[in-house]
Amino acid sequence: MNISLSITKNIHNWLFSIMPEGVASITEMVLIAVVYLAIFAVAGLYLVLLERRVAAWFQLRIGPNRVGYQGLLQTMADALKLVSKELTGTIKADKFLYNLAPYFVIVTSLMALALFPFTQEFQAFDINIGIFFLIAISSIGVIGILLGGWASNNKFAMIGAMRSGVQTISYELSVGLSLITMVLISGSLQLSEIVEVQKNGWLIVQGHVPAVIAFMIYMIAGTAETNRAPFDLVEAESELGAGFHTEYSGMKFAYFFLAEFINMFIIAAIATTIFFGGWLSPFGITESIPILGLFWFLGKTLVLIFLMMWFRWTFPRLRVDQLLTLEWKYLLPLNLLNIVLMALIVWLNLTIQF
Amino acid sequence: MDTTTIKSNFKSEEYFINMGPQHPATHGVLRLLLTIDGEIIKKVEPDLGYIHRSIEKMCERDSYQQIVHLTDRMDYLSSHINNEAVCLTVENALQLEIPERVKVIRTILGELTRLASHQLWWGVMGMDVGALTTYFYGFRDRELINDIFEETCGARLTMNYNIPGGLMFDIHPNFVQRTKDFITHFKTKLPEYDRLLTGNVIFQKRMKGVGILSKEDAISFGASGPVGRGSGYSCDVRKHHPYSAYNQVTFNEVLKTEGDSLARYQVRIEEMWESMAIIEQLIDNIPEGEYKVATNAVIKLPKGEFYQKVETARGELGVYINSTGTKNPYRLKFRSPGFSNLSLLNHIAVGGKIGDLVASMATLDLVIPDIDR
Amino acid sequence: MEKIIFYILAIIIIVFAIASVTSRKMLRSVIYLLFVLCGIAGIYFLIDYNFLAAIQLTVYAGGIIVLIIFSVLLVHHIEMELEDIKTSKKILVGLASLLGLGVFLTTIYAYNFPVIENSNSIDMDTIGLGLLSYEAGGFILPFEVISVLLLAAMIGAIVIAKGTKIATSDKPKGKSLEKN
Amino acid sequence: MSYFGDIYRGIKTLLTGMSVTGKYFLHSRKGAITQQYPDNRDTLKMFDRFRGEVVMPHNENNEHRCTGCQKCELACPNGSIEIIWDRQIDPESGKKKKMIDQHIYHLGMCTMCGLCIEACPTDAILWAQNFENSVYNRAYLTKVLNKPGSKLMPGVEE
Repeated sequence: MNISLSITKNIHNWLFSIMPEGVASITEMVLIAVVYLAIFAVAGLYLVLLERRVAAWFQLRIGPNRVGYQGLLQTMADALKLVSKELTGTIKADKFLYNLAPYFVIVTSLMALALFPFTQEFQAFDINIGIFFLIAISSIGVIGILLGGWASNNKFAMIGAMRSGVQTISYELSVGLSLITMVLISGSLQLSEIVEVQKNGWLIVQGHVPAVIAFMIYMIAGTAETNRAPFDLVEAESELGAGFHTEYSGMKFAYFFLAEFINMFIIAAIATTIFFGGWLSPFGITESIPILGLFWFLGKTLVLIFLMMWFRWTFPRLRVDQLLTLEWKYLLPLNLLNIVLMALIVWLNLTIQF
Repeated sequence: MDTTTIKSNFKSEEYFINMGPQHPATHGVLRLLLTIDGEIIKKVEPDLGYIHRSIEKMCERDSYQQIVHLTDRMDYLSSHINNEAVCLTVENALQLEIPERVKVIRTILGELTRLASHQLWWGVMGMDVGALTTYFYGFRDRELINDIFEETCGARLTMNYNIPGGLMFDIHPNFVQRTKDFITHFKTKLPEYDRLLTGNVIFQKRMKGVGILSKEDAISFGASGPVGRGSGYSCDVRKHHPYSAYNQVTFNEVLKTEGDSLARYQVRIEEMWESMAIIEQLIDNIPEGEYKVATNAVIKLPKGEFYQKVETARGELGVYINSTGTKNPYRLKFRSPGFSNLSLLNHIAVGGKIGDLVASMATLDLVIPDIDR
Repeated sequence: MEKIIFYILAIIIIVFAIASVTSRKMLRSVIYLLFVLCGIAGIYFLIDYNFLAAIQLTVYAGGIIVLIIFSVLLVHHIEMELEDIKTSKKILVGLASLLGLGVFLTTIYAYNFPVIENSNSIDMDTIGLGLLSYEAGGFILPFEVISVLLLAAMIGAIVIAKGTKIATSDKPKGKSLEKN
Repeated sequence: MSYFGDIYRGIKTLLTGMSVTGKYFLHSRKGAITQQYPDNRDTLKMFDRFRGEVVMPHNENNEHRCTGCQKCELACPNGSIEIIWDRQIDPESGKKKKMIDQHIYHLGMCTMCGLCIEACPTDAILWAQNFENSVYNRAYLTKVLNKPGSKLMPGVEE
């Protein structure tokens, strides 16, 4: 196995120095799993809180501010409540698939999380086909939604699942193509290498016009991938009640809920890594302090997440046929055009590099 | 392969789905039985009666003063106008001469009610098509109107401020100033409604050409209010049969000929401007005088049938009283706008998608207690 | 270590493959099939064919399985179960499977697979150039043939979709709407 | 060309919408309309005319103004007022007079229409501005408005 575990080399070396090799690698894997699960839980819960606060500020409200200082423990309390709640289900549901569905969603988003170079050495799985692997993983996540909607034996959930299938199959194209546009500049699929390339300027600057178009398309398609408004047809609370997770309760619902927010984080993190230089600081101002890379990475990601929240709390929802019109009539042709444009720019060496 | 064999090979199956009685889009306990083919709606059957309280029957038991407060509970978003309708009917039957002051105050309060109702509708409309923020902006402005009501009438929703013969008590001294403040505030906020929602390309695409109702159908279904006017049917009772102080003010009847959801939406938005114009004309010159004329403690209507219609925020509300000369009506019937507007839902929703149904139902502005009574 | 992982994956593949064909609920067998495909992807990862593994996940797990699930959702009700197959058919299929297994095993044991050291993974550039190369060992011909096949499939899909559309617009409901 | 024009106009309207919400986001502190309800109990003041519940004010001598004329009971559309009365000998005049024993008010049935207060000829009952009317038992919603041992205020005639 050649998985490069570059997550803090010091700990790696230390572990291997005090233990036999087999034990050390297993210990390391367990440690990494725990770290990522912790990241997952904390990021998920605090993104929920952030969403609620941001929504409140957009809507002239104050938002949760009772539990803990400024409501910081609110989502923790919610999670506790959800854990203690009864897990209900419909009588004629396909119990096996019904219970399996949330794990599909949550496992895929957890797997995708492992790929990101949070900072120079903080990356669990630096695979050489990084972006491609991300696309592959994200295409599996939709199976959970399809299964959940079908297996709960509820017509509203079923309609939600069908919409989700249509939506994800269509918008995966745009996500993939807009990322491929950027791969044309970076010349690599490996995420760490893509960040390295951007030391000469972030890709959105290097690729200027087509890169900006690719970014816009990516953000639209990414929002659709995560099933968030204005593309939240899968849930569409005014049409379908709660869509595919109508029949889910307690922790199983929470898995869907958390996965939605982690997916949002992942979409923003991909955009950060590919368009905005990942953990690189602007103009290399903090290059001497590598740990600040984490700050820059999270900062950029949060800005993009805020953008997605801004979309959500401003726009009305699209109808299902308009969703497809947008993808097949507007995003896809523009995307293909954009790839040609980008190829021309890379070929003629018109990129901007510092 | 010709189309017939394809058709038989890919035969789709229709299925039923219950939208409601507990559903976010029905805004109350309305149950819609939908027959759906995929996402396409084949048939919409409204199922009523979930909050029927037999208000009309209760009216036969009550005295004429008591009837008024029951109308608060019908269309609770235009409760003031409902009260006014009953009071006008009773006053007409008694041939009471109502002071000018009462007429003007009733008109102002009626228009404020219309504004509040439309603001709430706008917020909910946005929410139905997925823009949740509009709800709070609509409510923020409505809150100011509710304050005006609460200060003058004592309640925010079910005011019961009108009584046969005038008003229960005089307006609060702050009333005029508060109303003026509200008008200046809302004049800056209403354009924001347009910028946030009306102009939005997604919203336009969702509404344009959706739920089309022709003028002929509007008339034959008995549509009234903004629903009728969105189809070009001139049906504003304030214009055609002016009551209270509507003959003293100049305002336009907003008419759109498209007949789609967007037209109904725009009618309401423009009506808000008209309502503000009406209030502005009246607020500075509320005539002095009595706030009510004395009636008997027990009102007995002369024998006969009496009918009065008014324009609520949803359309034409008619009050029919059949009196036998006693202190209770023999029969009382409300012609509520929501009921006729609901009846055309099947007509405008068939062939659309579920999202279209929700959007066009929102433009009908249904209030379920008004339909069920 | 790698051996253990291989055997775990192999067991997963075998168990779920059997479950997939024996399950009487259609969607469940699709999901078992998904697990089989994921297990195969895992084996590709194990031997460092990352690209192939990702292709396996994208095309089979993410693409084909999603499409199959989608079509199952369209036609299949939750209470439906596939009917039991006749014993004679079962025996026939078992014999065919045994025959296939025999052919595979004889081939595998007869051929002497040389063990080579390829711990370095293949570059993306090499794959990309290989796909578009028309020299010896290039893949341009199969690549193009597949694209033609996909085009044909898409045209077929459009014909089917258009056909249903014509069929629905014939109905009187649509006409009465247009009139209004 | 209208294809690109549509895209341009579409994006423009979307940005316009975002500018509205964005403006409120930046001014969210000032514009917040939420009331911090249980915290602001001390400063929260209802309007004078607010109809919270019907009360019967008593003066310091435990006297009220209700003569027991039952006009409120008649005016109430829901039967939420019941007056239990008796003819007792008035200690001042020595004549038999209608006196209330209990003025029962069913808050649970009241629709706050205000007709009883309009009907009252002696202003014996008034609106209170209390709006926290929830209780744990429905029986608590039935209230006796006159205090125990209270008497009619002298000088109040029907």
